[in-house]
Amino acid sequence: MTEFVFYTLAAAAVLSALLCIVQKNPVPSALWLVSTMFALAGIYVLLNAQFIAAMQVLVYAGAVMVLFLFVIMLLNLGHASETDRKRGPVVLVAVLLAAGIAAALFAVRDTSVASLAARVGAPEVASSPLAALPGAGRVQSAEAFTNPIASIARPMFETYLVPFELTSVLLLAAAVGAVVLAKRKL
Amino acid sequence: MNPSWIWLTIALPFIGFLVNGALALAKPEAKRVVAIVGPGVLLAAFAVAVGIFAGLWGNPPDQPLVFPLWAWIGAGGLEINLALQVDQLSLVMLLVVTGVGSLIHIFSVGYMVADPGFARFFAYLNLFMVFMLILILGSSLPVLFVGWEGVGLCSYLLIGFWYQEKANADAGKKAFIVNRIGDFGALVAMFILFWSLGTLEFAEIATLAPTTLAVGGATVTAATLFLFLGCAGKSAQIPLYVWLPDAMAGPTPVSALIHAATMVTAGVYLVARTSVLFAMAPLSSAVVAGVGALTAIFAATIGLRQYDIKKVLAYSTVSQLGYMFLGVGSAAYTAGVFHLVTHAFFKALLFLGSGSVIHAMHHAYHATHSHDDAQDIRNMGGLKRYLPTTFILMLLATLAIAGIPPFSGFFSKDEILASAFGRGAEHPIYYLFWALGAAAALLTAFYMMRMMAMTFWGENRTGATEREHLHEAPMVMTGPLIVLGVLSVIGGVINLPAFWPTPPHHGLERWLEPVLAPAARLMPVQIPHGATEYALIGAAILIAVVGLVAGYRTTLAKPITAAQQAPEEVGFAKVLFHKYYIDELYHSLIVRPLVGISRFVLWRFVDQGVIDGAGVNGSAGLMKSLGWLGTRLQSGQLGFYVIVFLVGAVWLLHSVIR
Amino acid sequence: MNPIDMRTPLGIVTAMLPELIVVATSLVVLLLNAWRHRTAADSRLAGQVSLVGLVVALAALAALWSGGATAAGPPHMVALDGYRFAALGVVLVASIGGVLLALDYLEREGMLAPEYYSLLLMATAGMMYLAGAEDLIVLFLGLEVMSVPVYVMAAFNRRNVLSAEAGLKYFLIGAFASAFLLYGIALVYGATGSTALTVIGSATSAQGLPVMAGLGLMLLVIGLGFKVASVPFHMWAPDVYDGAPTPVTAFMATGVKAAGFLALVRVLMVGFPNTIDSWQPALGGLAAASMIVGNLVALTQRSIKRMLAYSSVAHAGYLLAAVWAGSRAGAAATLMYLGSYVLTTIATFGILGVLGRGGERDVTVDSVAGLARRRPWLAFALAVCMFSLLGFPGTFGFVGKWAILSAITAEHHRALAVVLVLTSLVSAGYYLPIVRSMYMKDPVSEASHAQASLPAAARIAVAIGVVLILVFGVAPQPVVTSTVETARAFVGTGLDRVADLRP
Amino acid sequence: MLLGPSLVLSAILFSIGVAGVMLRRNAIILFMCVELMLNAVNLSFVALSTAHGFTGQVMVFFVMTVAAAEAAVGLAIILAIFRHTKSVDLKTMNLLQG
Repeated sequence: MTEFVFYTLAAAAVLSALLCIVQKNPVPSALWLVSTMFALAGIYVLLNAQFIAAMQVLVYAGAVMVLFLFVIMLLNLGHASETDRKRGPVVLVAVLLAAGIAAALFAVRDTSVASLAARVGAPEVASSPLAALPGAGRVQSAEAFTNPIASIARPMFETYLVPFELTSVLLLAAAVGAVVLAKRKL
Repeated sequence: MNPSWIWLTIALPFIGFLVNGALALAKPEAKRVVAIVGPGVLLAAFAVAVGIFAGLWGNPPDQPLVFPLWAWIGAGGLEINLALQVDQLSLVMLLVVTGVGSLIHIFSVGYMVADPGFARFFAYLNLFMVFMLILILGSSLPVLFVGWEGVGLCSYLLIGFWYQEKANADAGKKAFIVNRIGDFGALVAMFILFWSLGTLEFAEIATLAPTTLAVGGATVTAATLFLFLGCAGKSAQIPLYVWLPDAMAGPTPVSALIHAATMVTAGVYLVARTSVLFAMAPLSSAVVAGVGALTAIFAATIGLRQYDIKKVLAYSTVSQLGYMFLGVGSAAYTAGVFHLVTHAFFKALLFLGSGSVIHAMHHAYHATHSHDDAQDIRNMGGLKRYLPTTFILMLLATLAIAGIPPFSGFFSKDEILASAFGRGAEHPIYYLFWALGAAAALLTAFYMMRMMAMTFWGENRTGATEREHLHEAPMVMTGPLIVLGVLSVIGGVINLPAFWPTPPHHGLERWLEPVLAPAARLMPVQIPHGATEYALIGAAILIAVVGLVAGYRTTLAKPITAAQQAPEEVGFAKVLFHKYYIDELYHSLIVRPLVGISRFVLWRFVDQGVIDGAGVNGSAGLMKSLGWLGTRLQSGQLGFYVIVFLVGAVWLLHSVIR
Repeated sequence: MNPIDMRTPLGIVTAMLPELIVVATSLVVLLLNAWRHRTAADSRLAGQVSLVGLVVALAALAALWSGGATAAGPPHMVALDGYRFAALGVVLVASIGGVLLALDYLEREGMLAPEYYSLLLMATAGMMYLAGAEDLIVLFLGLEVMSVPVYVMAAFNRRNVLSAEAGLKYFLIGAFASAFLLYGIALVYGATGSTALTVIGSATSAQGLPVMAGLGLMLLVIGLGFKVASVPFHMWAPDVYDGAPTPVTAFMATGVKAAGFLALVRVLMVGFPNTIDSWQPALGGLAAASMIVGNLVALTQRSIKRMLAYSSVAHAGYLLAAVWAGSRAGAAATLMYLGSYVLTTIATFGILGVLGRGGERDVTVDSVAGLARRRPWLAFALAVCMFSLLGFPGTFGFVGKWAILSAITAEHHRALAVVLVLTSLVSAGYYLPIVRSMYMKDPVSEASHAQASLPAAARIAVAIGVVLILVFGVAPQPVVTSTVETARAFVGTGLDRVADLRP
Repeated sequence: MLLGPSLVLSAILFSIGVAGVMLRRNAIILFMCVELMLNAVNLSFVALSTAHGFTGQVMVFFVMTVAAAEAAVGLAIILAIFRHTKSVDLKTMNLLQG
């Protein structure tokens, strides 16, 4: 059952993604991207990442994509353009290169939780002082199932406190930058 | 004087550079100070050199004396220590460079006094001496290379000294490109040596190489061949000689100092310095000797038909450098260095003498506002009446370069040819090199006499009014000429051959023995003795005399027309061919065809077409067109940039999957 | 100084003091902007405050470094070793250069937005995190904190369409490259179970390199290769360097490149030390391609600014060759070469900024003709820079190049060394014509170079740069010793490295 | 169990995004394709966190922040160039070349 849902959602994601890149008009294109994101949110639930799934819908589909649509409307770009989509041999080159990337990345298709666990849990690593290092061990506590938000929040505010604070600088920089560029006059 | 004072010889010109450079920027009109400081520091450096030489004369060191100045870069595998090395070889070079350099500096005071860039000129000249001395005294290849690059830079600055003229700047550029090719060779050689020996100190190379590397092996052969590429660039050998004749665009003292006496001999010095390596690589030695011999004859044939007095001397320099390489390529390192020394004397004299001639011609044309070419020997003639001192001194130098005993050039050239002939017993190819060298000797005598005859004998062709203004140069210019004249005559005394009746015999050879002994053990010098030796000497003298006489007679056989009235150079092909087959064929059966070949085939076609066109400009052009392709791809289209990005990405990703 | 325990808040603050000072300064500047943002004096004040902040950060860094700060426990998020401190030093110098060059430029070109300085400071903080990251998450966020402000800075000249175009191109392809980097982090994380470089290092040492980690590594190389403008990920660089305002170009060409390289060194030396065979061929290929393409295309450029863009691609090639060596000597050489490159590039762009007066794109080899006679000191400074970029003995550039060459040759690999030497010779074909033009040609007209005089701030930057190039060129020993010392951070690899860190 | 297929799906979506970047000239759509690539990577992180714990999910959180920041700046840059050229078509943006 889980697998059936997964493959259905995967097919939906791929189809939406393809439609997103071939649509002439930017508005449907953006909407197909939203559709992909929703499909991915479903897959996140299957992968036991409910909190991330919620964020995906709220932040990505809800906020980021709305910003895109807003700009498209603002600039009055909601119509197909003659020069937007490329034609001719460049399409073939693009497809070949994308296929080349995909072919390389398919090399990890046989990965499973067991094989990864076997590798990472190799005795040399487990017995080394690495076990004491943040993020080294696998979180297998019961908490993960009962309180997923806490299980993300804990590493985020303990182990990954520094990167978390760093994102505040990033958001500030983005805000300042956007304002500087969008101001009418300097 | 204690040899540890050696750093003074570098510091003194450097002070001169700083003072003159500051004056050039701040107070260019202070020519009196410049005239004292510029040559003064050089004379002081020469005095230091003499002092050190005198100190070591009695008890020459067995091992090179190395004086570390400071550890420039010193950590892990990347050590470069700036150290100076005093041994017999560097002392000889030091004396020649500071001595001849001082004379040329003094001469320049008179020659350049009217030039607005007087202070700048001396600043460059002093800076050049600094780098030249670093080159000579450096105790390792990297230090030598610093000097090597530095002299190239100064040469580039000085060739383009009168940068207002485009041709001069172009000449500087050409010198630059060609020297880059040579420098590449030198760098590659340095890396090969560093890989295989782990050191670049000369002293350590000399001890390590014979035990570490195989004689005649690929490593040492490759290293020496690349090293020779560097030498060929700096010392203007085939195929990299093309820059030197063009470099004559600079002021004449520059030609004398850099492009005749000192910098261009750096290649010969480097081969002598690394003689152990060359002695271990018979193939490379043969290449050195072969290229040297070919260059000697090739440049000499071109010299036959030049009309610019400095161009004749330029090709002559290329040819004489070829001799030096023939010497060091025949394992006769002493002979090579010997010829280097005597050549420094007589070629500096010839250049400075030509400077004196040009100076006079220039004044004459200047007085009458004529725009004729002051360097064209067809515009001269009969100058011995107006410039008697210059004439006599240049005649002495001509006899020296032609190889008339007992002038200095005779001994050095004869020793080189004898060594080449001697090596022929082991490798017959050296007989061919000897034959080329002997033929070049004939041509040398011929073209030098031709130049002298057209300049000093016959009717004067300068012009009726201009003639009034021709006069001998001032004492500050003739003084150095006289000193060089004396040296050109007696310079051979430093290394007289065994057959010469009076001692000292083999002075230079015995002096250099501690430095060159390791090489001599690997590849001994073979000088023929007995009848063969005397036959060779007789042949050499005969060749010189025949060349001189033929040069004098054919040149003055019929009147020469001044450059203005001379047939146009452009349509020369037809004109030349007519003269060549009908008029002159029976005048001279040997020389005239060579003239045609040299002019048409060698100079026009090989020199200007193949080497300039395909070599220098061609390789630069190829790089440019590849680069142009790059700019075309840089279309400004982001989509294309992404495609290039992805090509790289796909390549990298697939490289780890397999 | 006692060992710093990175698991305590005080430890984190101490270890990241320079970064925190820079961030704090950017906030101060931002606050200052809130009510002083109208006149040229306001903009200048913001710049001066930034300068003070950067110098204080440098002082804090010096205190940490000279105190010999070490980690008490296992390293956490950012490294605590000499190599990071040196890396922060390079980044801060690049940033100070960026401020000094901008002080007068912004005023002159009418870009009176003091936000420039807070963006620059935030980008600097990003670079510092990127260059010192010991965890891939910090690396990624540092990269983004660096990039986002730089995208804006490239497009900062709002009146100029070229600046906007440069910003857009940089942004689009930069975001594209970030996705590759991120994919790489995901795969490395998947293969090793961690984002901490030390853990990754011990995992790859213990188990070799599974395909997943190999792919991840290559994706990381692609992402960082983009930031340092290595061929074939370089195509954006000429256009963006060309179109961006000159002080921004200087900042990008120095800070971004330096941070990218220092991160690359740490990722490879700490994360993949024992699988050197897996990344050497790739890096060697990128290095050779960058050296060849950058130098050849630079030959054909007339505009000096664009020529410098291609030359920076070539310098990325030299640096990649140093990283390729995969040894401590290589890491030291990277640092040393970056030092020389940063000083030289800042000085060069500083001079270019005053030669162009708003039209830096129009400064060509011909238009600097005769500069030596009108402005002898300016010409001298530019000549020194050109010689240093060329790697002429007696300049810092030579010392750096020599260090790289000796690092490569120590690995007994000749092809890369030969390519480096050959392409360096080719580079003489575009650096020296500038010197020749300045010293051996007449000025185009009586009026040329009349305007070319360095404002005080840029003069300080250029003077310090040129003096250091010459001083370190003549007496490089202190630099050599200290960079070799910092590279001891990479003593030991993989498991034993972690064992070394055991409290 | 779903790890392998998820990674494959992630690779496919990433490549579709890559293809989109090559096939389109509208700057906004190009940027949307980059967002698609980021989403694909997020899928990898989430899938891998089933094996390694919550670090992967934390990372996704950070990526979302980055995507939001990039979107703000990117769209502002697009607005800035639109003011000059009245277009977001990359075909016209080749003033810088050579």
